[in-house]
Amino acid sequence: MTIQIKDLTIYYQDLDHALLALDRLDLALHPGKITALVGESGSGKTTLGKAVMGLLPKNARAEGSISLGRTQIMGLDEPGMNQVRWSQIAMVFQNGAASLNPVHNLADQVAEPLVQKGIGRTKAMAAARDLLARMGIDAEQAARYPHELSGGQIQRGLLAMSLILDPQVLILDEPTAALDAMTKVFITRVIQDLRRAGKTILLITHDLDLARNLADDIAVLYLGRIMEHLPGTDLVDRPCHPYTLALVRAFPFMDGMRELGGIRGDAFFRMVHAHAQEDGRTHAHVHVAAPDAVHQGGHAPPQGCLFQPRCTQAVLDCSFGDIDVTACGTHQVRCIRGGIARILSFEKVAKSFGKVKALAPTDLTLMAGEVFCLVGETGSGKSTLAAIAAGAVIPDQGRRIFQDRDMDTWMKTDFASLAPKIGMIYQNPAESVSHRLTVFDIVAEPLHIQQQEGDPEKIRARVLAALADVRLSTAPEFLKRYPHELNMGAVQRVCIARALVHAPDLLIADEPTSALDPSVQAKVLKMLLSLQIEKGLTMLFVTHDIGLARKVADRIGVMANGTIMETGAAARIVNHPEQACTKMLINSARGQDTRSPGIHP
Amino acid sequence: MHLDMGGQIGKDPWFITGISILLLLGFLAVAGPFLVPYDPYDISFSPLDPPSADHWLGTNDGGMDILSELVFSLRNTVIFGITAGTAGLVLGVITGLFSAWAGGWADQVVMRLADVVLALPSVMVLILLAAFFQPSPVVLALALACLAWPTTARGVRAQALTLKNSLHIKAAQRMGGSGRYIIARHLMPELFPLYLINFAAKTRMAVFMEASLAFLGLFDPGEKSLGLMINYALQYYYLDIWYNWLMPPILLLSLLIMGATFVTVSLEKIFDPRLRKTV
Amino acid sequence: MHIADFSRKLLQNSLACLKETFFPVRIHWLAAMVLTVVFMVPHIGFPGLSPGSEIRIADSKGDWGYPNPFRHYPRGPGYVRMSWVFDTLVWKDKNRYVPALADTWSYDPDTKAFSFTLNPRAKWHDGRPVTAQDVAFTISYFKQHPYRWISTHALDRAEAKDEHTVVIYLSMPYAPFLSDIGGTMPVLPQHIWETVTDPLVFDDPSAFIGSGPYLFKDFNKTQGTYLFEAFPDYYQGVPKKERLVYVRSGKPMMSLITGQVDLANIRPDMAEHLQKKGLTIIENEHGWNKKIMINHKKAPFTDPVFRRALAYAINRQEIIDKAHRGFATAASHGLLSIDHDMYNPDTPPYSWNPQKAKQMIASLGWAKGQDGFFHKHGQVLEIELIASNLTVAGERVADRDGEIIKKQLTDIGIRVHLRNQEQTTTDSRVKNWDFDLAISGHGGIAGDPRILSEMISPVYGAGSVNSARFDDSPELNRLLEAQMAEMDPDRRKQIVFKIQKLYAHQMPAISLYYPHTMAAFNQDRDITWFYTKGGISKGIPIPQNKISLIR
Amino acid sequence: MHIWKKWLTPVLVYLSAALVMAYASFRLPTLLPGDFVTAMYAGSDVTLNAEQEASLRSFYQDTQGFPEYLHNLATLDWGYSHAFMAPVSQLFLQALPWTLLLMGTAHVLSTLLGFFLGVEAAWRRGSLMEKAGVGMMTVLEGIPEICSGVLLLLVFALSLGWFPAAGAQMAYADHTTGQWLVDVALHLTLPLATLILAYLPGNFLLARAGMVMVLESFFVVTARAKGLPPRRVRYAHAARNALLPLVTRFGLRFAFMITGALVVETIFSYPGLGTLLFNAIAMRDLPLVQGIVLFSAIMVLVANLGMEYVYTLLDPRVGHAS
Repeated sequence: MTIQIKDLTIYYQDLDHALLALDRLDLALHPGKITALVGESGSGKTTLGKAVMGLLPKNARAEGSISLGRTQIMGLDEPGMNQVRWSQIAMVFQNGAASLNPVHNLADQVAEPLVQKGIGRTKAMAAARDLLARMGIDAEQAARYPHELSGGQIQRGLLAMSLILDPQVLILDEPTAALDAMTKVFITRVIQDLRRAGKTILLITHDLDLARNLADDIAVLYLGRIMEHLPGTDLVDRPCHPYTLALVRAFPFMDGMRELGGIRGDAFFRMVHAHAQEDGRTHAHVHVAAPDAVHQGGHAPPQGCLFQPRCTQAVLDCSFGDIDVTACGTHQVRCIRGGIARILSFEKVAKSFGKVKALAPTDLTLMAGEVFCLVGETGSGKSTLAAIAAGAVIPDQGRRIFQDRDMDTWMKTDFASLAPKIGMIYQNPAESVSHRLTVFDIVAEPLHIQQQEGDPEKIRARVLAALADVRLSTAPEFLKRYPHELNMGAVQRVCIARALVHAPDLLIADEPTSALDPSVQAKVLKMLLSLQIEKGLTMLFVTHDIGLARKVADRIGVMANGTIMETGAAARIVNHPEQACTKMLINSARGQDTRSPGIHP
Repeated sequence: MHLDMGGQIGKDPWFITGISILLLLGFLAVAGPFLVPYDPYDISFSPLDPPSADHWLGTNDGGMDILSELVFSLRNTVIFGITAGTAGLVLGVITGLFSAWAGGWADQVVMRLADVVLALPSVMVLILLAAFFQPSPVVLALALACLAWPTTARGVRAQALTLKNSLHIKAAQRMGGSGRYIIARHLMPELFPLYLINFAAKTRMAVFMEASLAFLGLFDPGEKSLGLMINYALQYYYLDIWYNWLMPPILLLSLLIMGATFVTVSLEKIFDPRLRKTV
Repeated sequence: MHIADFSRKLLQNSLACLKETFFPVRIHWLAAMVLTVVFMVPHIGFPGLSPGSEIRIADSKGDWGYPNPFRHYPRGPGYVRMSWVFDTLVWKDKNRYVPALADTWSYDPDTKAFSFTLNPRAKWHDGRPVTAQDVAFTISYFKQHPYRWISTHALDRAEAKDEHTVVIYLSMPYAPFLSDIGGTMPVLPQHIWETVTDPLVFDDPSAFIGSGPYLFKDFNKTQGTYLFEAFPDYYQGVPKKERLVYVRSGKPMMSLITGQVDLANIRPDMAEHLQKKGLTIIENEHGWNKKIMINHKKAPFTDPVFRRALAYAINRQEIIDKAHRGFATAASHGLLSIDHDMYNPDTPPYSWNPQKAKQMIASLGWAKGQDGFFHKHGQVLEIELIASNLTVAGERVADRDGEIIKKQLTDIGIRVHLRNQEQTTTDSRVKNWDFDLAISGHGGIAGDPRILSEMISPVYGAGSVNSARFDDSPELNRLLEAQMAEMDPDRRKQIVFKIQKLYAHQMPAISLYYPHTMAAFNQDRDITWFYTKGGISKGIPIPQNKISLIR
Repeated sequence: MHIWKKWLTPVLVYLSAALVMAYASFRLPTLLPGDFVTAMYAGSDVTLNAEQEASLRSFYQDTQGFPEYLHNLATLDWGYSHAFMAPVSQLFLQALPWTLLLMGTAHVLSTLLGFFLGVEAAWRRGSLMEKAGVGMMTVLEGIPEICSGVLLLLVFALSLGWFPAAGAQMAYADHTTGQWLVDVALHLTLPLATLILAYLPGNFLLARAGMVMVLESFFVVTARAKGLPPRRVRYAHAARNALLPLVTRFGLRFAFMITGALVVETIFSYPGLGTLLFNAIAMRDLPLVQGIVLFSAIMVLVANLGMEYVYTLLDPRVGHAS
């Protein structure tokens, strides 16, 4: 029995305004398939579950259609819904013990639906007891009261309760939340059995690991709208939508490599309230109420993509018009840029200095918002590539496309507009700054060059903000100090401030911390990473140390002799290296292989 | 569970009606005796007159002006109610908190003492008191309080017990907070809603009891009280005095109790209904 | 029946809800039981009063003890209930003594003996004849087991001359004999009581075998109801009504109007309202008086002048008008009721004279302070006045007398603390002389002048809280002794006259007024009730004289 | 050892409380000023002389000390009422049925009615019916027993005459059992109505508040999800949890049965234990007073013990200590 949800909108009416929970949602659940619904709390996951079960609270208003097989169950009245509930669709709620009535024992509550359907009490109790036994709850535990059961036992009980009438459709709301590993494995196996038995399953969870292992297809929900619908296996390797990438990056996968990174800004909820328009009639319309957004007289109707304020690759037209779903390979993505956009791509770019072929013709694409690490021995051409990306070196051949514009023409015609979009940090901080400029002047230099901000007050504000970002003091005496009076870590942070003062889209860091001693390196790196998330930068990080790359990168590219031997997700590269040079780099990083075999092209 | 009390209370219709009734009656009780034309003890008028120009509500069997007697009685009943209410509350809270905090056998002893006090028939105790002491309203109000504290004590104890196990109190204890500090700093303010509810309930019970005891003839007829007025009026039920002599005290008494009940109901609704569970 | 179906459905519904609430518990049997009750209701007829020949009398207190000499409460209503069952030698109709068990009676002053000839037809309820032997036995039995209601100290012995004549010898001349013994002493059947050693707890049914017009059938203590049935071969003829029922009702007027009862005491204010409803109103002579007890053993009340000053200070007419709306009459200071044939009209009236009262108090050395109260040696004249809800003829009544007297005494300069206490508490304080002034009242003042001895001298009235227990005046004591022994009515009248004057002069207690006691009854039960002159037996001001149901 | 100790302390405590109550019921009445003889004879028309009074006083003297009182108590010989000249237990048993009938039905009816109305009102929260219901009940809560009793008496008994004005049954009317039942019912209606008017609002508001709180909990949503009929969700799941406070109130109120209805008994001259106690106190009939006071004390203890048991029955989470 398939569940077809079309154009479902639900909002909760409050005194004078309404909270929008689901916004024109389309989803289909098929028998024998597990569909996972993933998203942060408040994204409307549970509301969807309850909507399907017809259990929305009194103040909920719902539009659109939910059909079970051919029958429309959206607007059914209570008796009608009662026929469907539990016999056709059952649900396991997320509230654990609170979902059980404290004054009745477990067996009674599990058997209750059977008894209500008219089956004799003793037969119903027997059926309940053996279902519970199958779930690992013995007869003695079945007779206990909810407050006398552990979390695991309650979850098994709830699962048993949902299966008592052998429903076709099963909605599981956070089935494994707050469970010990043992029970989690058991529950996962039960769910797999159910799928094999041909049940239609909707798995609502924020546990991406579970979704990745169980789900056939995953819908990513953000503020009531599906941002991306992708096959289960692609979740970690090829997320398309920036939000999915951010979610994956935030989830502590066992095999995850990179430092956990949150998502910029805060989630907010969407307000629907009626405003009298000029023509006097009141129109319900959606309005964004971010936690700190003040509802001044007017309001900010949220045309465009909901994720725009937190998206790292948001462009101007992201915030206009209605975004609908577009295909991106096997995924459907709600993003006018078709998912995660390419910020920079090389096509057959090559460079050689005289006889030395620094860089063989290579193709490379940098996705928005990701951290791409170039790893390789010194002289493997990684610095040359970085310089070309930054526009400091012109390649002999090949084209460079930056934000979908050809870089060469862009540099020739209007370099001034390109420069602020790319920031560069160099290996040796001391040399990259003029020793005659004070800290203030160093950081302000890019602004002076661009003369965009004429007013000194604004410049001063931007400089102080940049310095605060890199956690340097903004006291007047410090601003007047010279680079040579600072330690190497501080200078590098000034350079970072200089690079970010223009809020660039791409930050290229060429061995930024190799010159620093380890403790300072760790501090700077941590700061760099949090800045990357806060500002939503795309970062090209060049380093010779794969151990460092492992900690920083989403994707790693291994270079040797001017060519990129291997690229892939950090976890895959480190755990299953394919190229010899990568294996060698890893072993040398682990200090096992002191002998360095020759480098073979 | 901090609640923005001001905002919520203001809007609740029950609270507004309740408070306005109480304020009106309070004003009448305080300012009444000065506004009223005659001295209620002055028996120089012809008895059982129907309402007339100079006696808006007529005169009662003793030749006293009913209107002035009504206002004085209201004042005495209100004073009586408030004294009994506060005394009962204070006694109840102290014993409740002590027994919740001390726990163990002290708790059991206090609770069983509460049972014993509850078991004594209040009528007999009040007669005992009327016999030994000058039954002035204050003495009887305190006596009523001594009979009424157990129910408050139980409510406060139950609520204090749940609070005692809450985390922030355990934390305060770990930080070295002494028993007295915990009670003063955490328990007392936390139970504030319970005080209000109990105070209104106790005042209501006191006014009820005072009216009934006066009705049973246990009170000094010299004192003016609504219950006594009803008692006298009832003896002349065969004359049609009910509209000017019997109804006013009944109305006032009901209004007084209704006001207190409205406030109690709205307070209970606004403050945590969970209190109800631990009554 | 529509309602039945609706209620059945409602019941089933609520039962189902109950079942849901306790779903593990089986309550089929409860549902079945409740449903049967619902079915039963429509088949029960409506209760009706069996009009037949029945008389119902209302009483506010209800319980007055079992109607036999040793178990009825020592108050008027208790004795009256017994009077239906036990007859006395003589009885009183509206105005004078009439024969009861004794047809004729005479007194021989030399032998100081009363001789009675009994009515031959008189029978006990168990059919045995009433003989002179029974009367003699009763006298000796009461001497051995004192029956509080009568005092046998004046009786020497009694002899049955023959089957129907008995002679009672007095140990000393005892004027109130006829009213106290002849008209009050119930004659006991010898064949039942001779074996009874402890009469107080003798509650075998035979304890209620008497010779009166009615048989005692039932008394329900908690309900306060009595049932008597007519004694068919009663020697004065079959009583007019088959059954006599006493019912308790807090609101006698309501019971009268709704026809629940046929006779009830009423408050004077109800009178004209009831008249409009077609009931007959009867008013008693002044048989009950309200008075102020004075603690004459405690200064400043020891001085008769002060006591007389109090009498002048009290405006009794204002009390009557204010507290009782005129339904009372100012009392004579001689204690005896003004309707009494031995009433001395020229006992000093002490009419209201505040000036005189102030002068008299001033003459005792009290001086008016600026606060308007009398002071002496720095002490203010401060007294406590106790009042309580007295029961007037069985009807508990709270009245305003205390407040009015307080105002009047305050006007002349005495600071008064009015304290109202529960009746038994007040009684016990007066008994132990722990009081200044106390408002109380008693009946019997229209009956035998014996009341004077009881209400004045400690010899006769030690036990009663209404008695002044005043023996400071030897002259008064002597007179009181004399009147008890004076058998000749005229000479006794002279003595009683002197007593009243002297009592009024000494003023050990201040008589205030006689409240008008009234009753109302339903005329169309063709029974006419009346107030006996001088009260039933020795002065009970209750209109339930058994003569109404006999003749 | 632990279990034994767990049960011993409460039992010991209750026993000591029972002992204190027995002593109170013994000692308190004797403190009342005056005694039976003064009460009975003082204001009467009978004048006792000194030695008559002394002999009477000795007859009615309560000579028994507290241990003797306890012994009699144990052997259920509650002594002999002076006034009624009947054993206290017999008097007691005569008055008890009427009190049980009046107070029992009033309590049960008002609790059940309060429970149903409260549950239904909470279920229809926010509807007009609920607002009107709560409003009316709060107004009713404000009217004291004494007022409602008097008004009912004046209107229905006096002016309309539908119901008898006094007593518990028409004395000595020879009715068939059916007629007698209806007669008792007729006499019962007005006092019962007064008591229900007095107790119903409190129970209704308590049930409603408890129910509103329970309806917010998750297991009610689960119950609806299980496709159970609405009535079952309302009662088997929600109302079942809102029952506890109502039961506590019923237990507590049940204990005050005797003195609770004194006012109503006086207004309608209903022959219950309250009137018996009140008259006994006035008459200083000590054995009767002691008997009744003791019985009410036992009622309170039994009610408490009963409630502790009912707690665990109703709500398994309630530990023994609560």
